[in-house]
Amino acid sequence: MIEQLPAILVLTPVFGAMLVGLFGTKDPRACFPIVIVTLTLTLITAFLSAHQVFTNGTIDYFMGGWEEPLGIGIHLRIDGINALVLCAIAVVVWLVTFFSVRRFGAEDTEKTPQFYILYQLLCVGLFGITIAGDTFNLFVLVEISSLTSYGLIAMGSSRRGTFAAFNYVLMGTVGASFYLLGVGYLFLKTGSLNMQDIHTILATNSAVAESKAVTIAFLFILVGIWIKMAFFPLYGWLPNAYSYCPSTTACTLAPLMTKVSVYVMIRVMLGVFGYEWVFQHEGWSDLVVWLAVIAILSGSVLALAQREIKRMLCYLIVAEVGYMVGGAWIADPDHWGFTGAIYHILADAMMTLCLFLAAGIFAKRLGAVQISDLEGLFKKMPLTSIGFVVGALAMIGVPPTCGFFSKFYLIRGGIEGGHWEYVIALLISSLVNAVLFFRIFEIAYFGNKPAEGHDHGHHEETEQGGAQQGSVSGQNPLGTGLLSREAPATALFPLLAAAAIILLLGIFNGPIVALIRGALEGLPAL
Amino acid sequence: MFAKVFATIAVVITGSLLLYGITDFPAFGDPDSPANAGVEGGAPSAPLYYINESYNDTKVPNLVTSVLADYRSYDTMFETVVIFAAGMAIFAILGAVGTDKDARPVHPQMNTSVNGDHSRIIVGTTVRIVVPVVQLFALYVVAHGHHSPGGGFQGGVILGSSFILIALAGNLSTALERFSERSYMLLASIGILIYGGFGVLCMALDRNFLDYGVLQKVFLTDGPEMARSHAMLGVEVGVACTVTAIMFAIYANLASRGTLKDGL
Amino acid sequence: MDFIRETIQPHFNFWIYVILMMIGLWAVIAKNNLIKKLIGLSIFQTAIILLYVSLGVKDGATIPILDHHAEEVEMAEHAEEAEHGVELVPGHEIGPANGGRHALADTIANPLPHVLMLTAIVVGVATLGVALSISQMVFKEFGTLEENEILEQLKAGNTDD
Amino acid sequence: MEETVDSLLPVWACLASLLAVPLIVLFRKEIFLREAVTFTAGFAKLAFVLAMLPIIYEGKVIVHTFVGGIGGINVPIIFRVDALGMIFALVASSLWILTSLYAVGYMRGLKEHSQTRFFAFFALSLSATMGVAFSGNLLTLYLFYEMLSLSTWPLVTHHQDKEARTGGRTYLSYLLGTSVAFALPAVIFTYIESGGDLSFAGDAILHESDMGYWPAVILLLGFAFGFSKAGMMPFHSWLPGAMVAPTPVSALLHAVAVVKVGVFCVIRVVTGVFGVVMLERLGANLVLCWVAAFTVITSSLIALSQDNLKRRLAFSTIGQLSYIILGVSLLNELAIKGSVLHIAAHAVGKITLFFCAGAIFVATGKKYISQMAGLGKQMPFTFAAFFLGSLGVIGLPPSIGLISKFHLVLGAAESGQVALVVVFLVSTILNAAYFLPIVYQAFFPTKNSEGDLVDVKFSWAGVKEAPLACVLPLCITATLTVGLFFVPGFLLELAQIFVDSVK
Repeated sequence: MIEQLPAILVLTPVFGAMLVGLFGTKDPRACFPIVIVTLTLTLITAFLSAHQVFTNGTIDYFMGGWEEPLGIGIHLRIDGINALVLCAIAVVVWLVTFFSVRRFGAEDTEKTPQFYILYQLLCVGLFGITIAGDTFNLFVLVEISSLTSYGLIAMGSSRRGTFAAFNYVLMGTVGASFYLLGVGYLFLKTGSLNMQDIHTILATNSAVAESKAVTIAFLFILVGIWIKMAFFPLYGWLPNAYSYCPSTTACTLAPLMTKVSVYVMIRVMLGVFGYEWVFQHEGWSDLVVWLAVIAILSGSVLALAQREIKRMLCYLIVAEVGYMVGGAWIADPDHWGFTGAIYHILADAMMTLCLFLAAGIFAKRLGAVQISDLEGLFKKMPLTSIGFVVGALAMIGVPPTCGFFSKFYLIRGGIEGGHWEYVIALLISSLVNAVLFFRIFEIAYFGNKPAEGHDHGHHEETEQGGAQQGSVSGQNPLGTGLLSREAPATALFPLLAAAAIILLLGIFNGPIVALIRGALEGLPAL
Repeated sequence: MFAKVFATIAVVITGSLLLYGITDFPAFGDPDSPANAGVEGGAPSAPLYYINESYNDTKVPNLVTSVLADYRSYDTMFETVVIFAAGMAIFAILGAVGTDKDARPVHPQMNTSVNGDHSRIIVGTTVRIVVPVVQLFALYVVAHGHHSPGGGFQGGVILGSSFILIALAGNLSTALERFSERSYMLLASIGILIYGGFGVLCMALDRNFLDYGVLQKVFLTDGPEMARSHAMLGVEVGVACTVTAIMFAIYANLASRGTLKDGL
Repeated sequence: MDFIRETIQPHFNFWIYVILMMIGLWAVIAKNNLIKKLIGLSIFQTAIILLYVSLGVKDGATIPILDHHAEEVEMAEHAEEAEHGVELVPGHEIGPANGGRHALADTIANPLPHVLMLTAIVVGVATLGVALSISQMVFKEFGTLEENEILEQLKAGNTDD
Repeated sequence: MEETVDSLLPVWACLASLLAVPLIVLFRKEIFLREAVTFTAGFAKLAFVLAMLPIIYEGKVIVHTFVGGIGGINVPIIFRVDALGMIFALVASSLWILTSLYAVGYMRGLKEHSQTRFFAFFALSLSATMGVAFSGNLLTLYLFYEMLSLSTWPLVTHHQDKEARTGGRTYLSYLLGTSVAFALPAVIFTYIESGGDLSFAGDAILHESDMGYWPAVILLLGFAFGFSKAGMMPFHSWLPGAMVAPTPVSALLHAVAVVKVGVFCVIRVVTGVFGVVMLERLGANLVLCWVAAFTVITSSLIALSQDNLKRRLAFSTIGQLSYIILGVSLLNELAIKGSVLHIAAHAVGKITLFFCAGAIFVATGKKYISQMAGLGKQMPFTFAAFFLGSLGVIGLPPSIGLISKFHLVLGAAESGQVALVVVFLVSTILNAAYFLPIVYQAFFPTKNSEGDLVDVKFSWAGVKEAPLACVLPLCITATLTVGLFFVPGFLLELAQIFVDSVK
C-alpha cells in the first residue's frame, strides 16, 4: 500500500469527483460528505507520503509499471520538497472545504455538484502538478487545474468577474501553450519527456546542453510558468480574477495556484535543467532578481493604493510571488535563497489562506468589500479578528509567525548572494505591509470616524450609557453580545486553524527548514 | 492602436526568439533527429522502444493506441478528466444543470422554423437515416482503434456528434429527450470510473496503477500481452462514454445559453 | 537564395509553425472582438500541434500502425529470427546499412508526438469550450463582445457590482 | 566557562502572565475575580523570579532551550537568565504588582471603558517584557521585542479617540518601522557575520569577527536605532506620543517595561553581540556615546519647555534612557555597573512620578503643570512622593538615583571623557530645573497681594487625595526610591556579577 501512495493521492479526488457526479446531481446534500471524506483521505495520504519520504527517501512511481527504459511510461516522484508542498495543498483544500459548506462560494445552490466536482478536480490538478515527473504530464495537469479554476472563477455572477475570467482564460492558455512549446523544443533536442532523463542528458551531453534551442526552451517554459504565477510583468490577470470571484474559489486559488506554480518553477530549474545549467548563464540571476524586486515593490505600492480588501490582498500576492521567485534566483552559495523560497511557499500558502478566509467572512457577514467597511470589526467579530490579525502579522513578518522566518531566510540568502536590492525590497515591502494592515487595524479598532478627542479620559457616559451599575459586562467590548455577529463555526474553524498553523510553522520552523535543507542536498544538481 | 503596436512588438520578439531557436534544429523528416532516435547520454529513445517493442508488449498494431492507452495511459486518463472538467466548468458557468425540474421543458415544443416544414421533413428524414449509421460507425471506430486509426476520443466525438445532429435537425428538446442531462452526467462520470476502475483493479491485484498486464488473471488470457490489449479496449470504451456525453452536453449548453430550452 | 536553401528549406516546417503561431498571438493581443481573440488562440494552439507533429516525421516512413498481414509474418519468423529485425511492413525495402532492429524504426513514423498531440487537441477543445461559454456570459452581462466597449462600460459603472 | 542550570523557571515566569490573559477574558463579568487573576499572576511571576535569584547569586546562569534547532542550522528559542536579565525582571515583576493595584484604582476612579481588554493586554505585554529579559539569543530577543510593540498598542490607544489614534499611529510606525528597517537587517547581518550563531551564552557573538570600523559603527547604530524603544534621538518621538495612554500604562510601560526593554536590548547588543573587547579595539563605542550624550542634553532642554506633565516626564525619560546607553557604551566597569543600576533606579523613580501625575489627574482632571500650583496642600502624600521620585531621577541623596549616577559619572571620568562628565553634570542641573519647580509651586504657590493664586483660575476646595488604591502604590515606590539608597547591596551585587561576566 505504501508504494502506491502517489497514485492514491491523485486518484482519490478523481473518484470523489465522479461520485459527486453520480450522486450529487440527484441530491446536492450528498456532495459535502463525499468531498470531505475524499479530501480527508488525501490529507492522510499526503502526510503519509511525507513521512515515507523523510524516513525512506524519495518515492518514485511508474504508472503502468513501465519502469525500463526510463521515459517510456509516466513517472511520478515525491521528494523532500514536494512532499512539503503536497502537505500544504492538502491542508489548504481540506480547510477550505469546511468554509464551502454554507455556500460561501457559489451563491447558487443549483451549482453545488458542479462546484464540488470542479473543486476536487482542481485538487487533482494541483497534486498531480506537484508530483509529476514527466514534462508533458505536467502540462496536462496544469491544464486540469487551469480549466477547473476558469470554471470556479467564472461561476461568480458579478459583471467584472466574467470579463476577468475571460482574460484569465486567454492569459492562462497562452501561458500553458508557451510551456508546451518549451517542452516541444526540449523534446526536439533531447528526445525525452522524462524530467530525470532530460536532466541527465543536459548534465552529460554538452552539445545538447549548449544548444540554442534548449536555452529558448527554458525561456519559454519559464515565461509560461511566470504567466501562471502572475510574476511581474505578467500579473495583469490576477487581481481582477481573484477579487471578483466567489470567496471559496478565492480561498482555494489564491493560496495554491501561484505557490504551486512557484514550486513548478523550482522543479524545472532544479529537476529538469539542473542547478548548474541554469546558473551558468551569467546575468540571468541578476535579471530575474531585479524583476522580482520590481514585482515586490510594484505589488506593495499597488496594494497600498487599493481600497478593496480582496484587491489589496491580490496585489500582495504579486509581491509575495516576487519574494519567492527572487529567492529562487538569488543563487547564493549556501542555497538559503532556495530554502527561503520553499519555506515561503508553505508559509505564504497559509498566510494567504488565512487572509482570504477572513476577507470572505467579512464580505459575507458584514457585507464589507471596501477597507473602510471594516469599521468596528474587532468589537463585532472578535474571533474572526484574531484570525485576521494573525494572518496580517505573518504577512508583515512579525515573529513568531512563519512570515518572519521565511523573510529571515530569504534576506539571509539575499545578503549572502550579494543581492542587496532584493534585501532592501523585502524590507520596504514589510514596512508597506505594516502600514497597510495597521491602517486596517485602526479602522477595525477605532471605527472610521473616531470620536472627537476627549479632554480627559472620562468615557463612561459616551461609551456605556446607563449600563453602569450591576452590569459590569457593559464595560468591555467582548462582553456585549459576544459571538452575536461572529461567523459560523464552519467558517471560523478553517480560519483559526490556519492562524494556528501559521504560528506552529513559525515556532517549528527549525525542523521544517532542516527538512528542506536535507532535500536540497539530496538533489543531484546541488 | 496601442494594442496593435504592443501586439506587433510582442509578436516580433517572440517570433524572432523562436526562429533563433530553430537554427540548430535537425532538418525536417530526419529519422535520426533526437526526437525520433534519442540522444547520447540519456535513456534509450522512447519512440524507438515503442516502435520496436510495443507490439510484443501489447499485441496492438496501432502504436498510437498502445502508447496512448497503455504506456501513457495516465496522461490519457487525465485527458478524459480534462474533457469532463471542461464540461463541468461550462455547466457551472452557464448554470443549468441541477435538480430543478422546472428549468426543463416538460413537453418539447416543435418550434416553427423559418425554413418551413418542408425542409424540416427533408432534413428530419435524412437525419433519421444517417444517425444510426453514424452511431454504428462510431462504435466501430471505438472498437477498432487497436488496428486502425481510431479509439475512444474519435469514436466518442462521432457518437456525440450524432446527437448534435439530431438537435440540429429537429430541436434541442428532441435531442434531450433521447439523451437527458441526467443521463449525460451519469455517462460522463461512469466513463471516467470505468477508466479509473481498470487502474484500481490493477492496484487491487498489487501492481501499479494501470499496469494492465496483471489483469490476465481477470481476463483469463494467455499472457499479459493480451490482457493489456483487452484492458485498452475497456479503457477506450470509458473514454468514449465520457467524450460522447460531454461533447453533446457542451453543445446543448452553449447552444441554449445554459437554459437547455429552445436554442438551436 | 542560399539563405532559403540552407536555413529555411530544411526547417520549413518550423518556419510555418512560427508564422502561424505569430498570427494567432497577434490576434489574441490586438483583436478587439473576444471571439476573434479566441480564434487567434486556437490558431496559436494549432501551430504548436503542427510543431509537435512535424517532429515525428521521418522521410519515407508511414503511419505508426503495423500491418495486419505482418502480424502473421512476424509470428512465423519470430521463432527463427529472434535476433534479427524482420520486415513487418511489406513494400518497404530495408537497406543493408540499416539492418537489424533499426529497420522497423525507419519505416514507421514516431508515434509519440501523435499521442501527445491527441491530448493537446483535447485540451484545446476543452479550453475553447470553456472560453466560449465565458464569452456567452460576457455577452449576457455587457451586451457586446467588443473589448473596448466592455472596458468603457466597466469604467463608467464602477459601482454596479 | 559559565555554569549553567537547566530550569523551566524563566519559562514559567513568562507564562504566569500569559496564562492570565484567557482567564482575565473569561472572568470579564466578575471584576473581582478578574483582578484577583491579575494579582495572582503578578505574585506568581514575582515568586518565580525570586526563586531564580539564589541561583544567579551563585554566579550561575539559567538556560532553557525551548525549541531545539537541528544540525546547527537554526536558531532555537532559548531562555537564559543572567544577572542583567535578573535585575530587569525583578524590577518589572515587582512593579507590575504595584501598577496593577494602581491601575485598579485609576481605572475605577475614572470609570474607564474596556477594562478587561486593558488588563488582558497589560498581562500580555508583561509576558513579552519577561521574554525580553530572559531571552537567550538575539532572535528570541527580537521576537519578544516585537510582541511587546504589538501588545502595547491597544493599551496606548485605549481611549480610542482621535488623539489616541494619532498617538497610536506614531507609536507603531516608529517602533515597528525602525525594528523592521534597522534591527532586523542588523540581526540577520550578525547572523551571517557570526556564521549562524546568535546566542548570548559565553563570549560575545561577534568577538571573533574581524569587522572593520565602519561596518561595526553602522551595525551598532543599526541596533541602537532599530531598538528604538530606547528612545535615542532622532527616533524618540513615539514616547511623547504614547502619553495619550492611560497613566498606569505610561507608568509601567513607558517608564519601566517598554523603554527599559529598549535600553536592555542595547546593553545586550553592546555586551553580548559586539563584546566590550571588540568595541574597545575598534573605538566604535564613541559614536554611540555622542549620540546618547546629544539625546541627554536635547531632551532635557525640550522637557523644560513642556507644560503637560506627562509629556515632560516623557522627555525626561528619553534623557534618562540615554544615560544608560551612554554608560554602557563607555565600556568600563564602573559605567556599565552604573547603567545596570540606573535601570532599577530610574524605574522606581520615574514610576513614582507617573503614578503621581495619574493621581493628580484622577483627583482633579488636570494635566498641565501650570494648573497644579498650590495643589500640595490638598494632596500632600502625592506631592511628597513626587518630590522623592524627582530626587531619584535627578540623582540627589537620599535616593538610589545618586548611587547609579555616581557610578556613571565616575565611569565617564575613568574613561577620560571629560566632555561626557560635563554632559552628566549639566543634565543633572537641567533635571533639577524641570522637576523641582513643580514641587515648589505645589507647596509654595506664588500668591498675589490678596492671597489668591497667581496663574490659577480655580480653587482647590473639595479636592482630596486620589483613592487609596492610587496613593498606596505611589507611596510604596517613593519609599523604595529612598529605601534602596540605604540597602542597595543586592542590586550592586547583581550588577557586579553582570560586569564580571562581560569583562
